[in-house]
Amino acid sequence: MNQETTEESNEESYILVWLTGIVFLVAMAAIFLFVPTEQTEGPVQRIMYIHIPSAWLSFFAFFIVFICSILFLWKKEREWDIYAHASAEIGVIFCSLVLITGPIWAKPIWGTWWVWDARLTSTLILWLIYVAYLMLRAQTEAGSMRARYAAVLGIVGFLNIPFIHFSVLWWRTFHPQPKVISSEGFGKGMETSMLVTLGISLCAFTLLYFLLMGQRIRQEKLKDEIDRLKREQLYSS
Amino acid sequence: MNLYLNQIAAIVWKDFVTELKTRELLSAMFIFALLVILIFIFSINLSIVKASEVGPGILWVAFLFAGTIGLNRSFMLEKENGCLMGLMLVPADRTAIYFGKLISNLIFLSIMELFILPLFMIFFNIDLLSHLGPLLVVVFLGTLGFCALGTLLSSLSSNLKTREIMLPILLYPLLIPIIIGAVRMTGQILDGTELFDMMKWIGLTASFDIIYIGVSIMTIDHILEE
Amino acid sequence: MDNFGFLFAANAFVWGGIIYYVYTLKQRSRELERDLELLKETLNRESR
Amino acid sequence: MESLENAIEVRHLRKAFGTLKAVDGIDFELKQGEFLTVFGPNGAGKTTLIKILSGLTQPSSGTAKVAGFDVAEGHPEMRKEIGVISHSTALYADLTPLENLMFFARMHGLEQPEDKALKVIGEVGLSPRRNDRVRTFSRGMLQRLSIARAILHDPAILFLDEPFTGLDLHAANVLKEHLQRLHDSSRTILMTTHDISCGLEMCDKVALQVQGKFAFLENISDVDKDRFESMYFDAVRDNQFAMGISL
Repeated sequence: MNQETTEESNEESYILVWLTGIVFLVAMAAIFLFVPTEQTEGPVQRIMYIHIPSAWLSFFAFFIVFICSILFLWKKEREWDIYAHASAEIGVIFCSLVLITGPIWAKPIWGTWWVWDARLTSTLILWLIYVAYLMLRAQTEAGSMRARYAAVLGIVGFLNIPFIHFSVLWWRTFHPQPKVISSEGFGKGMETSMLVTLGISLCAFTLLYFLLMGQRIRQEKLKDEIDRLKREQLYSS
Repeated sequence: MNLYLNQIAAIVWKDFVTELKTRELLSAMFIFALLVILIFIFSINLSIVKASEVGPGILWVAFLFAGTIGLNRSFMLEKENGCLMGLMLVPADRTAIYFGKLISNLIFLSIMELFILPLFMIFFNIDLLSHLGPLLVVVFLGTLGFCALGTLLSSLSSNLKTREIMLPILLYPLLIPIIIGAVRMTGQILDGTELFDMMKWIGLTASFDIIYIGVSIMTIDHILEE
Repeated sequence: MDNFGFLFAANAFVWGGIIYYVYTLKQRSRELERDLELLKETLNRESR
Repeated sequence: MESLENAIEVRHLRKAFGTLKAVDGIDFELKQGEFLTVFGPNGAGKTTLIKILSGLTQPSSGTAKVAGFDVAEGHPEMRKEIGVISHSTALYADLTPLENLMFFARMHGLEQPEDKALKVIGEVGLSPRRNDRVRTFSRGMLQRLSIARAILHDPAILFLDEPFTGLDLHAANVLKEHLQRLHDSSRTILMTTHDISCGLEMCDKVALQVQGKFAFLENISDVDKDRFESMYFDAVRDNQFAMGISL
């Protein structure tokens, strides 16, 4: 509506696009040129630099869903509903990528596509929760009911994560822990060059998240605007 | 406070009177649970696997599926004729409605489970009687978690067009911790483990129950709004 | 250590996925913008 | 008792979500014992108005005071003062009228729920069938029973949302009689309806709601019935035209 602000935000989004692009190029260079090949796992270990950032991005996105859901139930403003929706969608997409790259990494290392590893299993459950969230959104009419229900599910779903984590961890405790992402946290037994590369890649994915969020939010607002104009047109005629 | 408890009691009483007249819910849940167990018996070879190893899982799958039917049915009663709206118009706190439905769901499920357990004992040739105390504790903890979350989500899904499908899709992923915990604990009890030796599982399920009852109290206002 | 294929597959999925998502986003945005312009035009014409 | 003089007081009431506006700036007040009929086409936001006033949903902005309570606070005490009748009966189909009303009496925290239930069942003339299942009842009987449910706790304010929908002539007459009796016992009544003759017959004030706003609000003595009718049909036609395009 306001010409000036849209132009300003356009400029900002261009900066973000370029920044994201450049950081991604740097990350690519680091992953494929700079970082040395891991001794035992070979080149396939380079999957880590996209696998972990994807996982980080989806967890972060789900966390944002949680925060926005709380804010929505508190303030009842459509804004927060849009943010939660956009974040959930992006989260599910990157969660899917984690679930795809996980088995591809597991096959050459552990010899099977899928092991009921605690982390992979938790991710699968998380994916199911947020796919259900999106299904709930898709099946209800736009309006305050959909927003409220989705917000409740966004809160309930995120609070489930610690339970999933512990139950799945205790459920299967005997399988081999992957060496690079050991349960003691990132970095144990990792070289500095690997950590740096991972860091750059994490940055790139985080920037990508904000870029996608911006697009997705803008889209929802456009949709709202179209709805408003349609109604206006109907009543004015 | 007295009125609050009275209202909860009234909801439970109403569900019981309805059930005594129609006899639809308990019989449906019981038969369904029985069928689930039978299908599992046919689909696994009990001469290869040990009954006490697969038994707990089958038992809980039966409880879970039958319980879902119960939840769906329980909120369909409230949606028919707009009764839920009627409930929201009485001077009752929304949490009283939640607790009323939670308790009646819990009681119906528990009755169904009490009928299923002896059959389970016979079919799988497992001695439950010697571990009855701990077993009931575990069954109660699991069922409470199921009902706490299930009541919240079925009150939500009852307003959807596709409620029968959406309830399990929403509910099951969230229930996985409870399922894992309950199956593990039941298995360990059948192996003769004492309750004290599985405190971490009991802690997990108990805190699941408490947290989800708490979350439901905080969010039910937003679900029970027209 | 001949597992370049897996590395390639994983990368293909991730980049393919991201690019496809961005593409659909753009497509959808463009559609919405076109709808919006159309609506604004008709509204303007009517009010005149 | 100062606050009770205005049984309902609505100021700049709005209910909107995103770009959807169901109620868009309504102002009115209703003294104790007054009867307001709100006419309006489908989708004008009449039901939403009643839902806000009876505490079923929250307003986005503005205030509404019902029996001295702010509806936004959602105080359960407020619901002791109101009774709602809508096209959904809010009765459990597998229970008998007596059980239904005893249940609602207990939910209202009334003393001697059984006596109260029997009394109102008598008032709506359903005593002979008090022990039959509600499922077997006709639409007219259901509506009578839902009147009984709504007046069970002797509310000072009644909301009726399209009470005549789906009633045959006889049942509609019975409902009108009841409404007249309730009105005579100085209850505040707010009713929404499509039915112009039924609606104009009993009320003290008339409102016309279109697109979430009150296009018209007058005392019945100032209303020219013929002019009102043509105005109403203009509103309905415009609205249907608008809805037709959107579908």
